[in-house]
Amino acid sequence: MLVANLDKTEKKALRNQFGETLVALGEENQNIVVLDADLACSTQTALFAKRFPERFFNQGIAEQDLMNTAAGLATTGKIPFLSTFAIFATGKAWEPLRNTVCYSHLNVKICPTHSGLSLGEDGASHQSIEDIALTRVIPNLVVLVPADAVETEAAVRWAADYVGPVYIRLVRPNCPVIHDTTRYRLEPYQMQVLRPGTDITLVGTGETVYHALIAAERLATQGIEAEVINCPFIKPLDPHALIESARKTGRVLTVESHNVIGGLGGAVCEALSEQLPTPVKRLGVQDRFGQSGTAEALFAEYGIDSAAIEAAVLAWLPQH
Amino acid sequence: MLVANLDKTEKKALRNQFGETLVALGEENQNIVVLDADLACSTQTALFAKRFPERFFNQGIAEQDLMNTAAGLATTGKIPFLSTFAIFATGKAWEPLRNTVCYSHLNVKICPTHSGLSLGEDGASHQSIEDIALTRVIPNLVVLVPADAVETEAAVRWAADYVGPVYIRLVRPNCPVIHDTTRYRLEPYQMQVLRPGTDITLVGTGETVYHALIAAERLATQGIEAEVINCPFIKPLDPHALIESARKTGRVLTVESHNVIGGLGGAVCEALSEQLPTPVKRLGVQDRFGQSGTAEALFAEYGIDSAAIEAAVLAWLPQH
Amino acid sequence: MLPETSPLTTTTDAVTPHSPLSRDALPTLAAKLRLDILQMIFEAQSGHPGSSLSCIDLLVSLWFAHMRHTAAQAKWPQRDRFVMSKGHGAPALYAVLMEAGYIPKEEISTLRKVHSNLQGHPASRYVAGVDVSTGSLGQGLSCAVGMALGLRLDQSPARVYALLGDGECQEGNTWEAVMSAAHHQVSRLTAIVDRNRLQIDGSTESIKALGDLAPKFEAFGWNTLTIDGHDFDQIHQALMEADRLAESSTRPTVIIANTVKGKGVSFMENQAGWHGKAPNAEQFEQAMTELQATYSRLLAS
Amino acid sequence: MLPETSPLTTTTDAVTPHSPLSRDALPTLAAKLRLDILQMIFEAQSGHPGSSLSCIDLLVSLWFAHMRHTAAQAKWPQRDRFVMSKGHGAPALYAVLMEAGYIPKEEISTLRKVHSNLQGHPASRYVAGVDVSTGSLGQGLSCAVGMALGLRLDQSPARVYALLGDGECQEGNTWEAVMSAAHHQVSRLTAIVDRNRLQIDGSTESIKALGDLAPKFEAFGWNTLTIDGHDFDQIHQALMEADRLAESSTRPTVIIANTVKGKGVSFMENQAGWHGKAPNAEQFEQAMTELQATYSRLLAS
Ligand SMILES: Cc1ncc(C[n+]2csc(CCOP(=O)(O)OP(=O)(O)O)c2C)c(N)n1
Ligand SMILES: Cc1ncc(C[n+]2csc(CCOP(=O)(O)OP(=O)(O)O)c2C)c(N)n1
Ligand SMILES: [Mg+2]
Ligand SMILES: [Mg+2]
Repeated sequence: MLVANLDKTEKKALRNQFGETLVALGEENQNIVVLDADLACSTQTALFAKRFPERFFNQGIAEQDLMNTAAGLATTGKIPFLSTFAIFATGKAWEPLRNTVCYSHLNVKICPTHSGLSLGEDGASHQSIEDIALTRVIPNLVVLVPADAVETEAAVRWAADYVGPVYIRLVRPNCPVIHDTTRYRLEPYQMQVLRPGTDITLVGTGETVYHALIAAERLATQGIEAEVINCPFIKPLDPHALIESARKTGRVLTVESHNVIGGLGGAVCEALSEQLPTPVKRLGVQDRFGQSGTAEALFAEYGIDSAAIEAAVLAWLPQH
Repeated sequence: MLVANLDKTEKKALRNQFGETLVALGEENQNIVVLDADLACSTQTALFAKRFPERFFNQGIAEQDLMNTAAGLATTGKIPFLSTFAIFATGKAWEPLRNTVCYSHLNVKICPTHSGLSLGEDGASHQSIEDIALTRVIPNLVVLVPADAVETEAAVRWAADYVGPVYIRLVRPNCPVIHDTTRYRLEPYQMQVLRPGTDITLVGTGETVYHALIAAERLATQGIEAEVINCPFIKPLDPHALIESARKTGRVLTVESHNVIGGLGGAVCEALSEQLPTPVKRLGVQDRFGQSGTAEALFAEYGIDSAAIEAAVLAWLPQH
Repeated sequence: MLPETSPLTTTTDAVTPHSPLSRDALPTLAAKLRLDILQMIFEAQSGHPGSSLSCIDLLVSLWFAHMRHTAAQAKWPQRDRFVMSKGHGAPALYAVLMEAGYIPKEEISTLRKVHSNLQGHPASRYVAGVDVSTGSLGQGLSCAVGMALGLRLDQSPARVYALLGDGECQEGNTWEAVMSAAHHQVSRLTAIVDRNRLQIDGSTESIKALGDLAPKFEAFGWNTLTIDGHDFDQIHQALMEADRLAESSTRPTVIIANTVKGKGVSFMENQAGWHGKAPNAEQFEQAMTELQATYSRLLAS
Repeated sequence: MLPETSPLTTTTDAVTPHSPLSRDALPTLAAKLRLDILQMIFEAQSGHPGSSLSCIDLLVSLWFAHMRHTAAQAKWPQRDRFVMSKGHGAPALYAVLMEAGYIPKEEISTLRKVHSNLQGHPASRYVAGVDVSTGSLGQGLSCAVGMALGLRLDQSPARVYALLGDGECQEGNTWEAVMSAAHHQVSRLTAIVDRNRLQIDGSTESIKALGDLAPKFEAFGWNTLTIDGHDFDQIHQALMEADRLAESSTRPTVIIANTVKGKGVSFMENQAGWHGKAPNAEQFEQAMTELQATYSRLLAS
């Protein structure tokens, strides 16, 4: 399912893929409408706006209004996709998302871009390191975190078909394409083993999946076989693959561009504690705020890039 | 530390205790100011408003404004306590809480009442079953969930002394007083073993602590010794007592008036997975919305009252 | 709970909307529904009598004389839409929906009980006739704008109504929506503000003064009409005028309806304390006696 | 990061506030700080030039001619307060704070870099002179009201200023605060709206029309003044007038400052595209040439 050569794979921004897929969906389905809150040029919903101006609504800098307008549109049979930065979609509009969209089980797709640390230079106020926790706790909401452009397209298309609220967490930078387009298929609610291994299980979601894969390659040269699992569906989550892997390796390391509290690491700990208690270490933002910097600098500073993953594995595993 | 006879202990509403403690603090410290958002009669900040009208600000039905006004007051050296229902404090004002109060590390105390299912008849739209997850994930924020009026008073007083943002989760109904006032002391960041046991560890927070204690009493008559742990500090959390208990019992059951995702159960799973992987089951709202009903009816319906705890333990433990 | 249906459910059957009641029938019906409201809240021993009595005349006018809709086809695409933005007025809405056939009458005694469809605040998953759940204030007007935008895309003639509390106009989201509606020129949207001058903690003017609401909406680009929200003629005329304005102007219209919180029950009128409190048996009896007297008088006239 | 200090830090030393610059010095200083702004953003290759250039004349007038404050005692309790509600204008604020001695000049090249104090948006934990972190739009005016309430409790004569973007006036929280300020009669609060008629995706009027802002604030009970936000005389007079109104009326005052986004750099002026984009080397050179020319001309005159 993976591309042949990870080191040399092309890069594509998930937000660009998102914008393009929206346009394609717009062609296919008259009911697709798109909303933004004065960030259309950043989130790439501007592509849809250009192609289908009458089905695009820029609600200005008003995120509660954004969410509730989408809710209203959904009641008339439209399929609203909305975007803005993740911190605003989930933070400023949490209550409309919860009480209006999810409680009413409305067919709204919340697809913010610029989640996590890789938003970069804008700094802490704009870096959502909490949105997985914020969305995972809402009943009725499906939470998806695509790892690359291929998965992004599949996720957006899947969300368009699924009836009900879906959250898709996207990021700003160009991300290496890890999935082979021709062989890739989205498996709803499943985790996928992207690379088999026996010594430790690395679980990533979104951007960190690539870093986990690279770390695994480097570890392999040191005689450590890390199994790498991709977790695109944070909720609902069928932990089958995780449990099988943990049974084999006995150690799980989670990696996320998110607070280590309540996010992917939290979901993994909850699943394992219930079904197969296993030692887990969580890489991610260690409960502090983000800061300005390039995506790369921040992934290093906050210890979630491939080097940090490699180091964490080496520190954890018994000496060879 | 516990009262002598749990069955016959008096009841007191945490929100009433909150209101009274605010008045006492207001007498002691001129810098205490209080804010509400048109729920002062429910949250009991009305007591403070009556006594210190010039230091009370009713911001009307405007929760973002409530949070940010408190932030502004804090920058002038005031110690703002704000209240409203938990769903609005954390849901409508999440982003101001995060970006303005916590990122600036302002000395604001967020003390909503009416959290969880026991809010009762108003139903799902008003029942906050997510606020532990929503607050636990914010850096710099201390999260406290008092189990009774005694702990509420201590928590509010502790928050007044602590410099920085504190979230105190309170509830609407009259709650049995479980702590003996004369012997009780708040132990910052610690969990307390309220009842020793060897067969299973029950961890509660807030209202559910009482139910866990009652369940433990009933289980004892059936030959099962449950250790009961109170977790008033959700964050920061020193899991020492939990780890010791889990080492002894090998089984942990968490109980919360909150979604089982990302709350107390999540915090416990994260701590144990890291330090001592142990089987955990989580009682709480099983990722669905609340509904209207009395507090008692809802605790039964959602499986978090003493009977449900007892049943869960009996179902889990090997037959005697 | 209702079975899951697609919002796109359409029908090939001809739909006959509910035929409007005559002007004369409205006060009598409103008087009757006031009895239902009290009944519901008393049996639940919980709920918002003041808020419900304040808006029932407006709801009756809308649902029985003005809106095109039918319980036989609750999801009829051409139906006029209604958003109960002040969701805590649920008993008033439930009384209307029962009368209009959306909710079985026998559910009247289930308000706010476990497993009931009559949730404390109107929930779309539980009750036909409710398109979007409300309860958290400030959100309904944005939802209504979204509905109007969706209907306009479909070239539907349907109108959209939203009922807001006056205290609810303190919510920022309300003003986001006010700005949005004007910008999008959704002239088929009519907002009605239940201007009873009370919120939970006291008078709106003492808590966070709203002052004159009409100039605020005007400054934001709306048509405004101010009426007595208990005068059925004025309500009717305002709704007709809103219809005219929907075609003759590009602006949305707000009806500021001056009302009396607790209207119809002497001891509840204009009392913040009756915002959200159930009467005890004695109070209930007195309230019912008063309401019954009004109802009988209207029936007889 | 700054060391943790209590907001109550007081001092027994006499505090001498920064002495105001003369009217004539202001345009020159603003021209100089425009160079700093461009420098910072170019070195960072990230940041908001249009937004910063739009408000620098207002900031210079406030911080160097009007506000009572001193970098020597950043937490002086009697200081006037300033909230940069449009936090993305951070480079303008940083240029001012550097000039005023709150931030060491050598930090100019650290904007938006890891471990820098010059975060993308002003953060109170990192920079003296910033009382509350901003960046998320819509929140600053409420904070400013809170400050004004706190200062009034302390019977402080300090004034509070908040600078808002015009697009920021689409945020509901802004209107919550507008209503709140009027209700609480915090007349020592002055809001300044940087009315450059642009937001990220285009003109404010095309995205979500703000129309005339003054009547909106008036309808909400504010004094309003409308000026050219690049005319130092008008800015000065408006700030003086706001001072007078603070004592003669019970209303807060808003200054609607008509501005040009990107002001001072020809190719950035009135271009939404320069809202938040760093110039490349060539553009930077052109911009600096233009700004330097203005600065030299003013220095000479
Ligand atoms: C966002 C939000 N905040 C607070 C509440 C609690 N609440 C319920 S009703 C009410 C007062 C409403 O007053 P108003 O809008 O004037 O309605 P009325 O009952 O007077 O018609 C409040 C504050 C709520 N439901 N939603
Ligand atoms: C709540 C929120 N939503 C969105 C953004 C992203 N954003 C940053 S600047 C901006 C446009 C601001 O326009 P305006 O207020 O007119 O400021 P200007 O730069 O024109 O002075 C937006 C939407 C934000 N910072 N905060
Ligand atoms: Mg009212
Ligand atoms: Mg602007």
